Amino acid sequence: MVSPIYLIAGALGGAFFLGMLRDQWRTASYLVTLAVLALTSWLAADWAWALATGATGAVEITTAGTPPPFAVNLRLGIAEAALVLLINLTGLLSALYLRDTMFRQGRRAMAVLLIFIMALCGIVMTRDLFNLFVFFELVVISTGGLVLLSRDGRSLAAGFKFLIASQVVSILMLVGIIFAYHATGSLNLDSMAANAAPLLKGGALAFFLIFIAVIAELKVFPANGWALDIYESAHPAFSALVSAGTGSATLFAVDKLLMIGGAPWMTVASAIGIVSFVGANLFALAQRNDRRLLGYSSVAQIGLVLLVAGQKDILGEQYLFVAGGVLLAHAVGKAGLYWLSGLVTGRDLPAWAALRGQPLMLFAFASFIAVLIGLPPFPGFYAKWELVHTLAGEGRLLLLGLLLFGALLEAGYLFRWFGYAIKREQPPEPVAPSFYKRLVIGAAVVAAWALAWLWGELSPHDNLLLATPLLFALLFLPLEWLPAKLKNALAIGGLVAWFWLSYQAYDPLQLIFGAIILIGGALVLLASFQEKGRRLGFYPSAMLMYAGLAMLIVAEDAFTFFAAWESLTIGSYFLILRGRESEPHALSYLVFSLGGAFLIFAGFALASGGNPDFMLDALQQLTGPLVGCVFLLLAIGFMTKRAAIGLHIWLPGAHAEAETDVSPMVSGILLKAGLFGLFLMLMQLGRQSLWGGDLTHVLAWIGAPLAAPGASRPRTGRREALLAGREGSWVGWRSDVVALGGLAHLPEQRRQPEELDRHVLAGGVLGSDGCEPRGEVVAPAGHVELPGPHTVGREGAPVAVVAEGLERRARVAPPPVPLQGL
Amino acid sequence: MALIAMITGFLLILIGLYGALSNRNILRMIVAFSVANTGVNMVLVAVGYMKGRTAPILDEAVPAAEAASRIIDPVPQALVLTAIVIGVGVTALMLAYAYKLYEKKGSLDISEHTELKW
Amino acid sequence: MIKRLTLLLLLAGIGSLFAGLVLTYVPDETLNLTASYYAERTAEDLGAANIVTAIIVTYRGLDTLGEVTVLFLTAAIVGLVLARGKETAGKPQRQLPPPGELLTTGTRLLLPLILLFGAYVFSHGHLTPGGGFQGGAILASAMLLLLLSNPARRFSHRLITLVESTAGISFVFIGILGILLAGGFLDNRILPTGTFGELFSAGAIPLIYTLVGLKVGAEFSSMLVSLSETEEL
Amino acid sequence: MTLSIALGLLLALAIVVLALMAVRGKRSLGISILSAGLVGLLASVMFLLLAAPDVAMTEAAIGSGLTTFLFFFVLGRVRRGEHD
Repeated sequence: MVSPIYLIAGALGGAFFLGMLRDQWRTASYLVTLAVLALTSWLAADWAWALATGATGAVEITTAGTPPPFAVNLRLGIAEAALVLLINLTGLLSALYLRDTMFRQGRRAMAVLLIFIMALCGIVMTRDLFNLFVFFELVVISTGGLVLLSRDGRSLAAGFKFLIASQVVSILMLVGIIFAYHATGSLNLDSMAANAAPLLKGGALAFFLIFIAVIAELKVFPANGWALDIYESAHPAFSALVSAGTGSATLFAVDKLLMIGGAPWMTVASAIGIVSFVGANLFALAQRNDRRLLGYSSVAQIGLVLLVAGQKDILGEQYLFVAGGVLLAHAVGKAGLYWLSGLVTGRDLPAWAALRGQPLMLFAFASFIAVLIGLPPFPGFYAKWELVHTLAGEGRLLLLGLLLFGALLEAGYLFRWFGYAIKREQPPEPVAPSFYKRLVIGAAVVAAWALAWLWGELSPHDNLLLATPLLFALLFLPLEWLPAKLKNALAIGGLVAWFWLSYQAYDPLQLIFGAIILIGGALVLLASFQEKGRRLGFYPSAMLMYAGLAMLIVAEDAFTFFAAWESLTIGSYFLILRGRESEPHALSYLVFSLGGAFLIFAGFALASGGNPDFMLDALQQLTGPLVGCVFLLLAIGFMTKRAAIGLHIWLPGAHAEAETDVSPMVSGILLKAGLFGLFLMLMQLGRQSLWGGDLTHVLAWIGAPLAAPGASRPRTGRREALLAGREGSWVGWRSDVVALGGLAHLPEQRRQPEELDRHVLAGGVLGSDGCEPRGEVVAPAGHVELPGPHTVGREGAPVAVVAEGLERRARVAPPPVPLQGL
Repeated sequence: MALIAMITGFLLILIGLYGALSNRNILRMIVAFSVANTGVNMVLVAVGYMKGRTAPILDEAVPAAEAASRIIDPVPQALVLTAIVIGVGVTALMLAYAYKLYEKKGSLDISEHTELKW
Repeated sequence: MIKRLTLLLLLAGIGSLFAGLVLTYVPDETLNLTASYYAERTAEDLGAANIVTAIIVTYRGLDTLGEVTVLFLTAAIVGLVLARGKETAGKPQRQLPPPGELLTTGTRLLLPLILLFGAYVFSHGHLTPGGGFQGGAILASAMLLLLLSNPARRFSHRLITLVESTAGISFVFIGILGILLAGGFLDNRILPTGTFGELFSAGAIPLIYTLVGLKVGAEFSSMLVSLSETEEL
Repeated sequence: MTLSIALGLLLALAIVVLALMAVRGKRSLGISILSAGLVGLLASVMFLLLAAPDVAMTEAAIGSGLTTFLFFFVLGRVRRGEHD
């Protein structure tokens, strides 16, 4: 194996060699730059592979032939190798992206870029404190130089302010270093960690100075005004490098310092991290300029990784998995979005509608946003799952809440941006036609999906990317060029085949919902045959929703349940977004659903008490006051999807604007997910009371009154709106009143699904099959008066009548296609 | 002696930072920063000083054998050397920026260049 | 007014930090862990008389490599910044007053002396105080004298950057030689450490420091030349 | 021993006064650059007192000499424009 020192020596040799070439030989110098970056990336990849497969352990590189505390040494473990690989690849891709700027600037700019990448690798690998300072200075100076690459006049002012701030930081750091040296007697990080007692007791001030200097270098929230000028005015490829490269390298430096600092400094780091995460996301909501928004998002993500670094002690050996997942997701997503912003000429958010003409770039945009937020197949999802459970296990609920709140904000402003790109009118300026830039963006997309697969393999849960329903949905992406009719047939075939393959394994509850979702879905899709053309984007999103639903009903453990829940949310969001002016409604749907999803996430985390692979059936064994909270969280979460009263704001709008065949999907099938969740919860948790009130009564009352406003206040004019209003009421009234009232009446101990079918009011569910609201009512429940609290108590009429109705139904209709009778 | 130098160094840093962050003229800010840099260098050397010992150069006066008891701590000096050169590097870069800012805007007042808001 | 207040607040905070450091500072009586190692081992291991130079060039050689790169970067960026200026501004050439008689003859006399002194400083780095950086600065001051005496004089950028790059590459090459021949990257024992106190002793230290001196001198002069070329913009 | 302390105190006083001159806005730019250079020079004398000859040379040659020249060079370019 080639010694990793060539990562530094090679890049330096290359930079100095560029000085030798004549200024006119621009292509030669550019090729030398690319060759050096390719070589260092290959070397980093070679080491990363060797370390990942355990061929070698972490390797120490000593310089000057003397052992570490007396000379500078570098270390290359799996974390360092992964980061160095990330930095070098981003550098290579940015160099490709900056081709024309590099040619204009000449070989000096190329040398500065090479040294910038080398310095970042130095920060990651060095184990010496003063060496870290020298590499930081190198990064500051080369950033100052590279910011000049962009033609934006403001870059000069931004670069100058950046230099001033870095100068103040370097003064503080130097003072801190010398006093830390005085306290511990050595400059080597490992020997400092070994006898950290004098440093943390006497020299705490010195360590404080170093720590604050490196944190300020990170550009965390309150102290980041000058960094955002750089993000906004510098060349996008360079901002990608700064946010992905410098961010990760500096975070790793903070991690090394925390190794010395110990527990008190970890709480400081996570406090700064969470403030930066939530604060920057809040500010990002108000941004109009795309690069400034990305700048805020970078600051927020760096804050998040700082939070993870602060939880290193409780994360234990999962630390690399979680920190790596969040950091790599941030780096790839952010770099991709910056490169994408290089294509779009307009700088305000709606200008990204220009991407609509390029389906591939739109897919890249969607993937980068999904990577950043951490949606199911991507590494961020696995990482957040482990992180939230560890936080819940340690009882750090405030951190957990703030983390989820920040993530919701981030999803909000990123998907609002995506909504602009889909819905706003296309600006006149076309997207830049350069092939290089598309190549670079393509590489970033491939990297994102490769990371998704890798983190799936690494995670203790099963790999989401290989779940057949999700794979089937993703299959429709490459098939987008097929005509709509063919895709429609394929979709219906897939749904029915999946039902046919797995209906034997369903227990009665799953059978009912499976029938509704899969067979009902196939029925609804029948209506889509009359659509002409290719209907770009309809089938992947529809199938993603169905895949989510299909996985939802068979999920045993909380992880798959939640992953399915989020996939169906995203799939349905893309579906609703296709409507005419549905952008605001789709956004409100997404914010409500993701908010509900995060509540469910919090509920599961609380219920699991910190054990990430928590089985749903274990919900039954829950005891103590915790159960009430879990019940409340899960109930609210499921009801947002159910669009129960108070949480139904998105329903009428989404219906009115959605396409004709999407509307029944939303009301008939999507809402059933919420109902399934409620059923599951009630079956597991049964009657629960929190602070005295019997929650199930509350639920029943929420279910019933939906009928009144829904029916009595139909929306003006539009047929779908009218339909939506009545539809909402039918669904709400019958299924909620009858189902929840009945379930609430269930005796104390929970029921197994088999016995349940006699009591469960599937009749209500079957009866309210969303396809044709005017379907004949199953049981004569039409004239049952609203169940006041007094009637529910005793074996009331609604329970007996419909249960008896159900039995007739189950016996008469053969299981495969029970719905035909409707 | 070390304390005198250290206190002077810290005073220089504070004066330098005050000058850099309160002045409007770009060149004055850079001058203040170079003063602060000199201050930092003074602190660095002052930490390495030990009473009654000589410079870390081995010659006839300070033979290698008894070096350990006769010389002061050489490490801070090595760090200072690097710090001085880095300080000069950054100052030269700032001067180039100042020249370009002046050429673009015709004035050396930092407030005119704050187009980018919070 | 608030800006001034926040600034004073910040400075008060930093000032109290520094006060805390000064008050708790107690000078060591004996050399600490690393310093005592250097004091005892430099003479036999590296054979260098000036321990500070030994630390700079060999023990903490990576820092010096980084530092030389800092200067390389600064020279490149100053060139980049001022080169950008060339295409844009085309102001008329300013008529410069002719240099005084004293200055020209003085330069002709002093120039070789300064160059010789600079060469002495960076070649004896491992024996007497001084070394690459100081020698390089002296070379640059010689270049400066030339510029002052004849501002219109044009220097060939090619030569300066060539010297700078060859010095840089050979420095990295010696570092790599360190891995192949001796203990590790930048190890100076690739050459015999010779007798203590001689000119050709301490292995590769004098060689490295000469290269550093040439490189620093070239970089500073390229910066000065770039700055002076803004003259006729 | 007291001689070096007395010299040190004197130097320290001179350096702080010069630093204040370099920073105060009322002085003309040339004077403040010159006083910053002098601060560097006196600092190199202070380094000699602190038994650090290497650093003294570097500070003298680069820290005060070259930096002051760079300042005057750029000041010359800028002075042509508006008078500060």
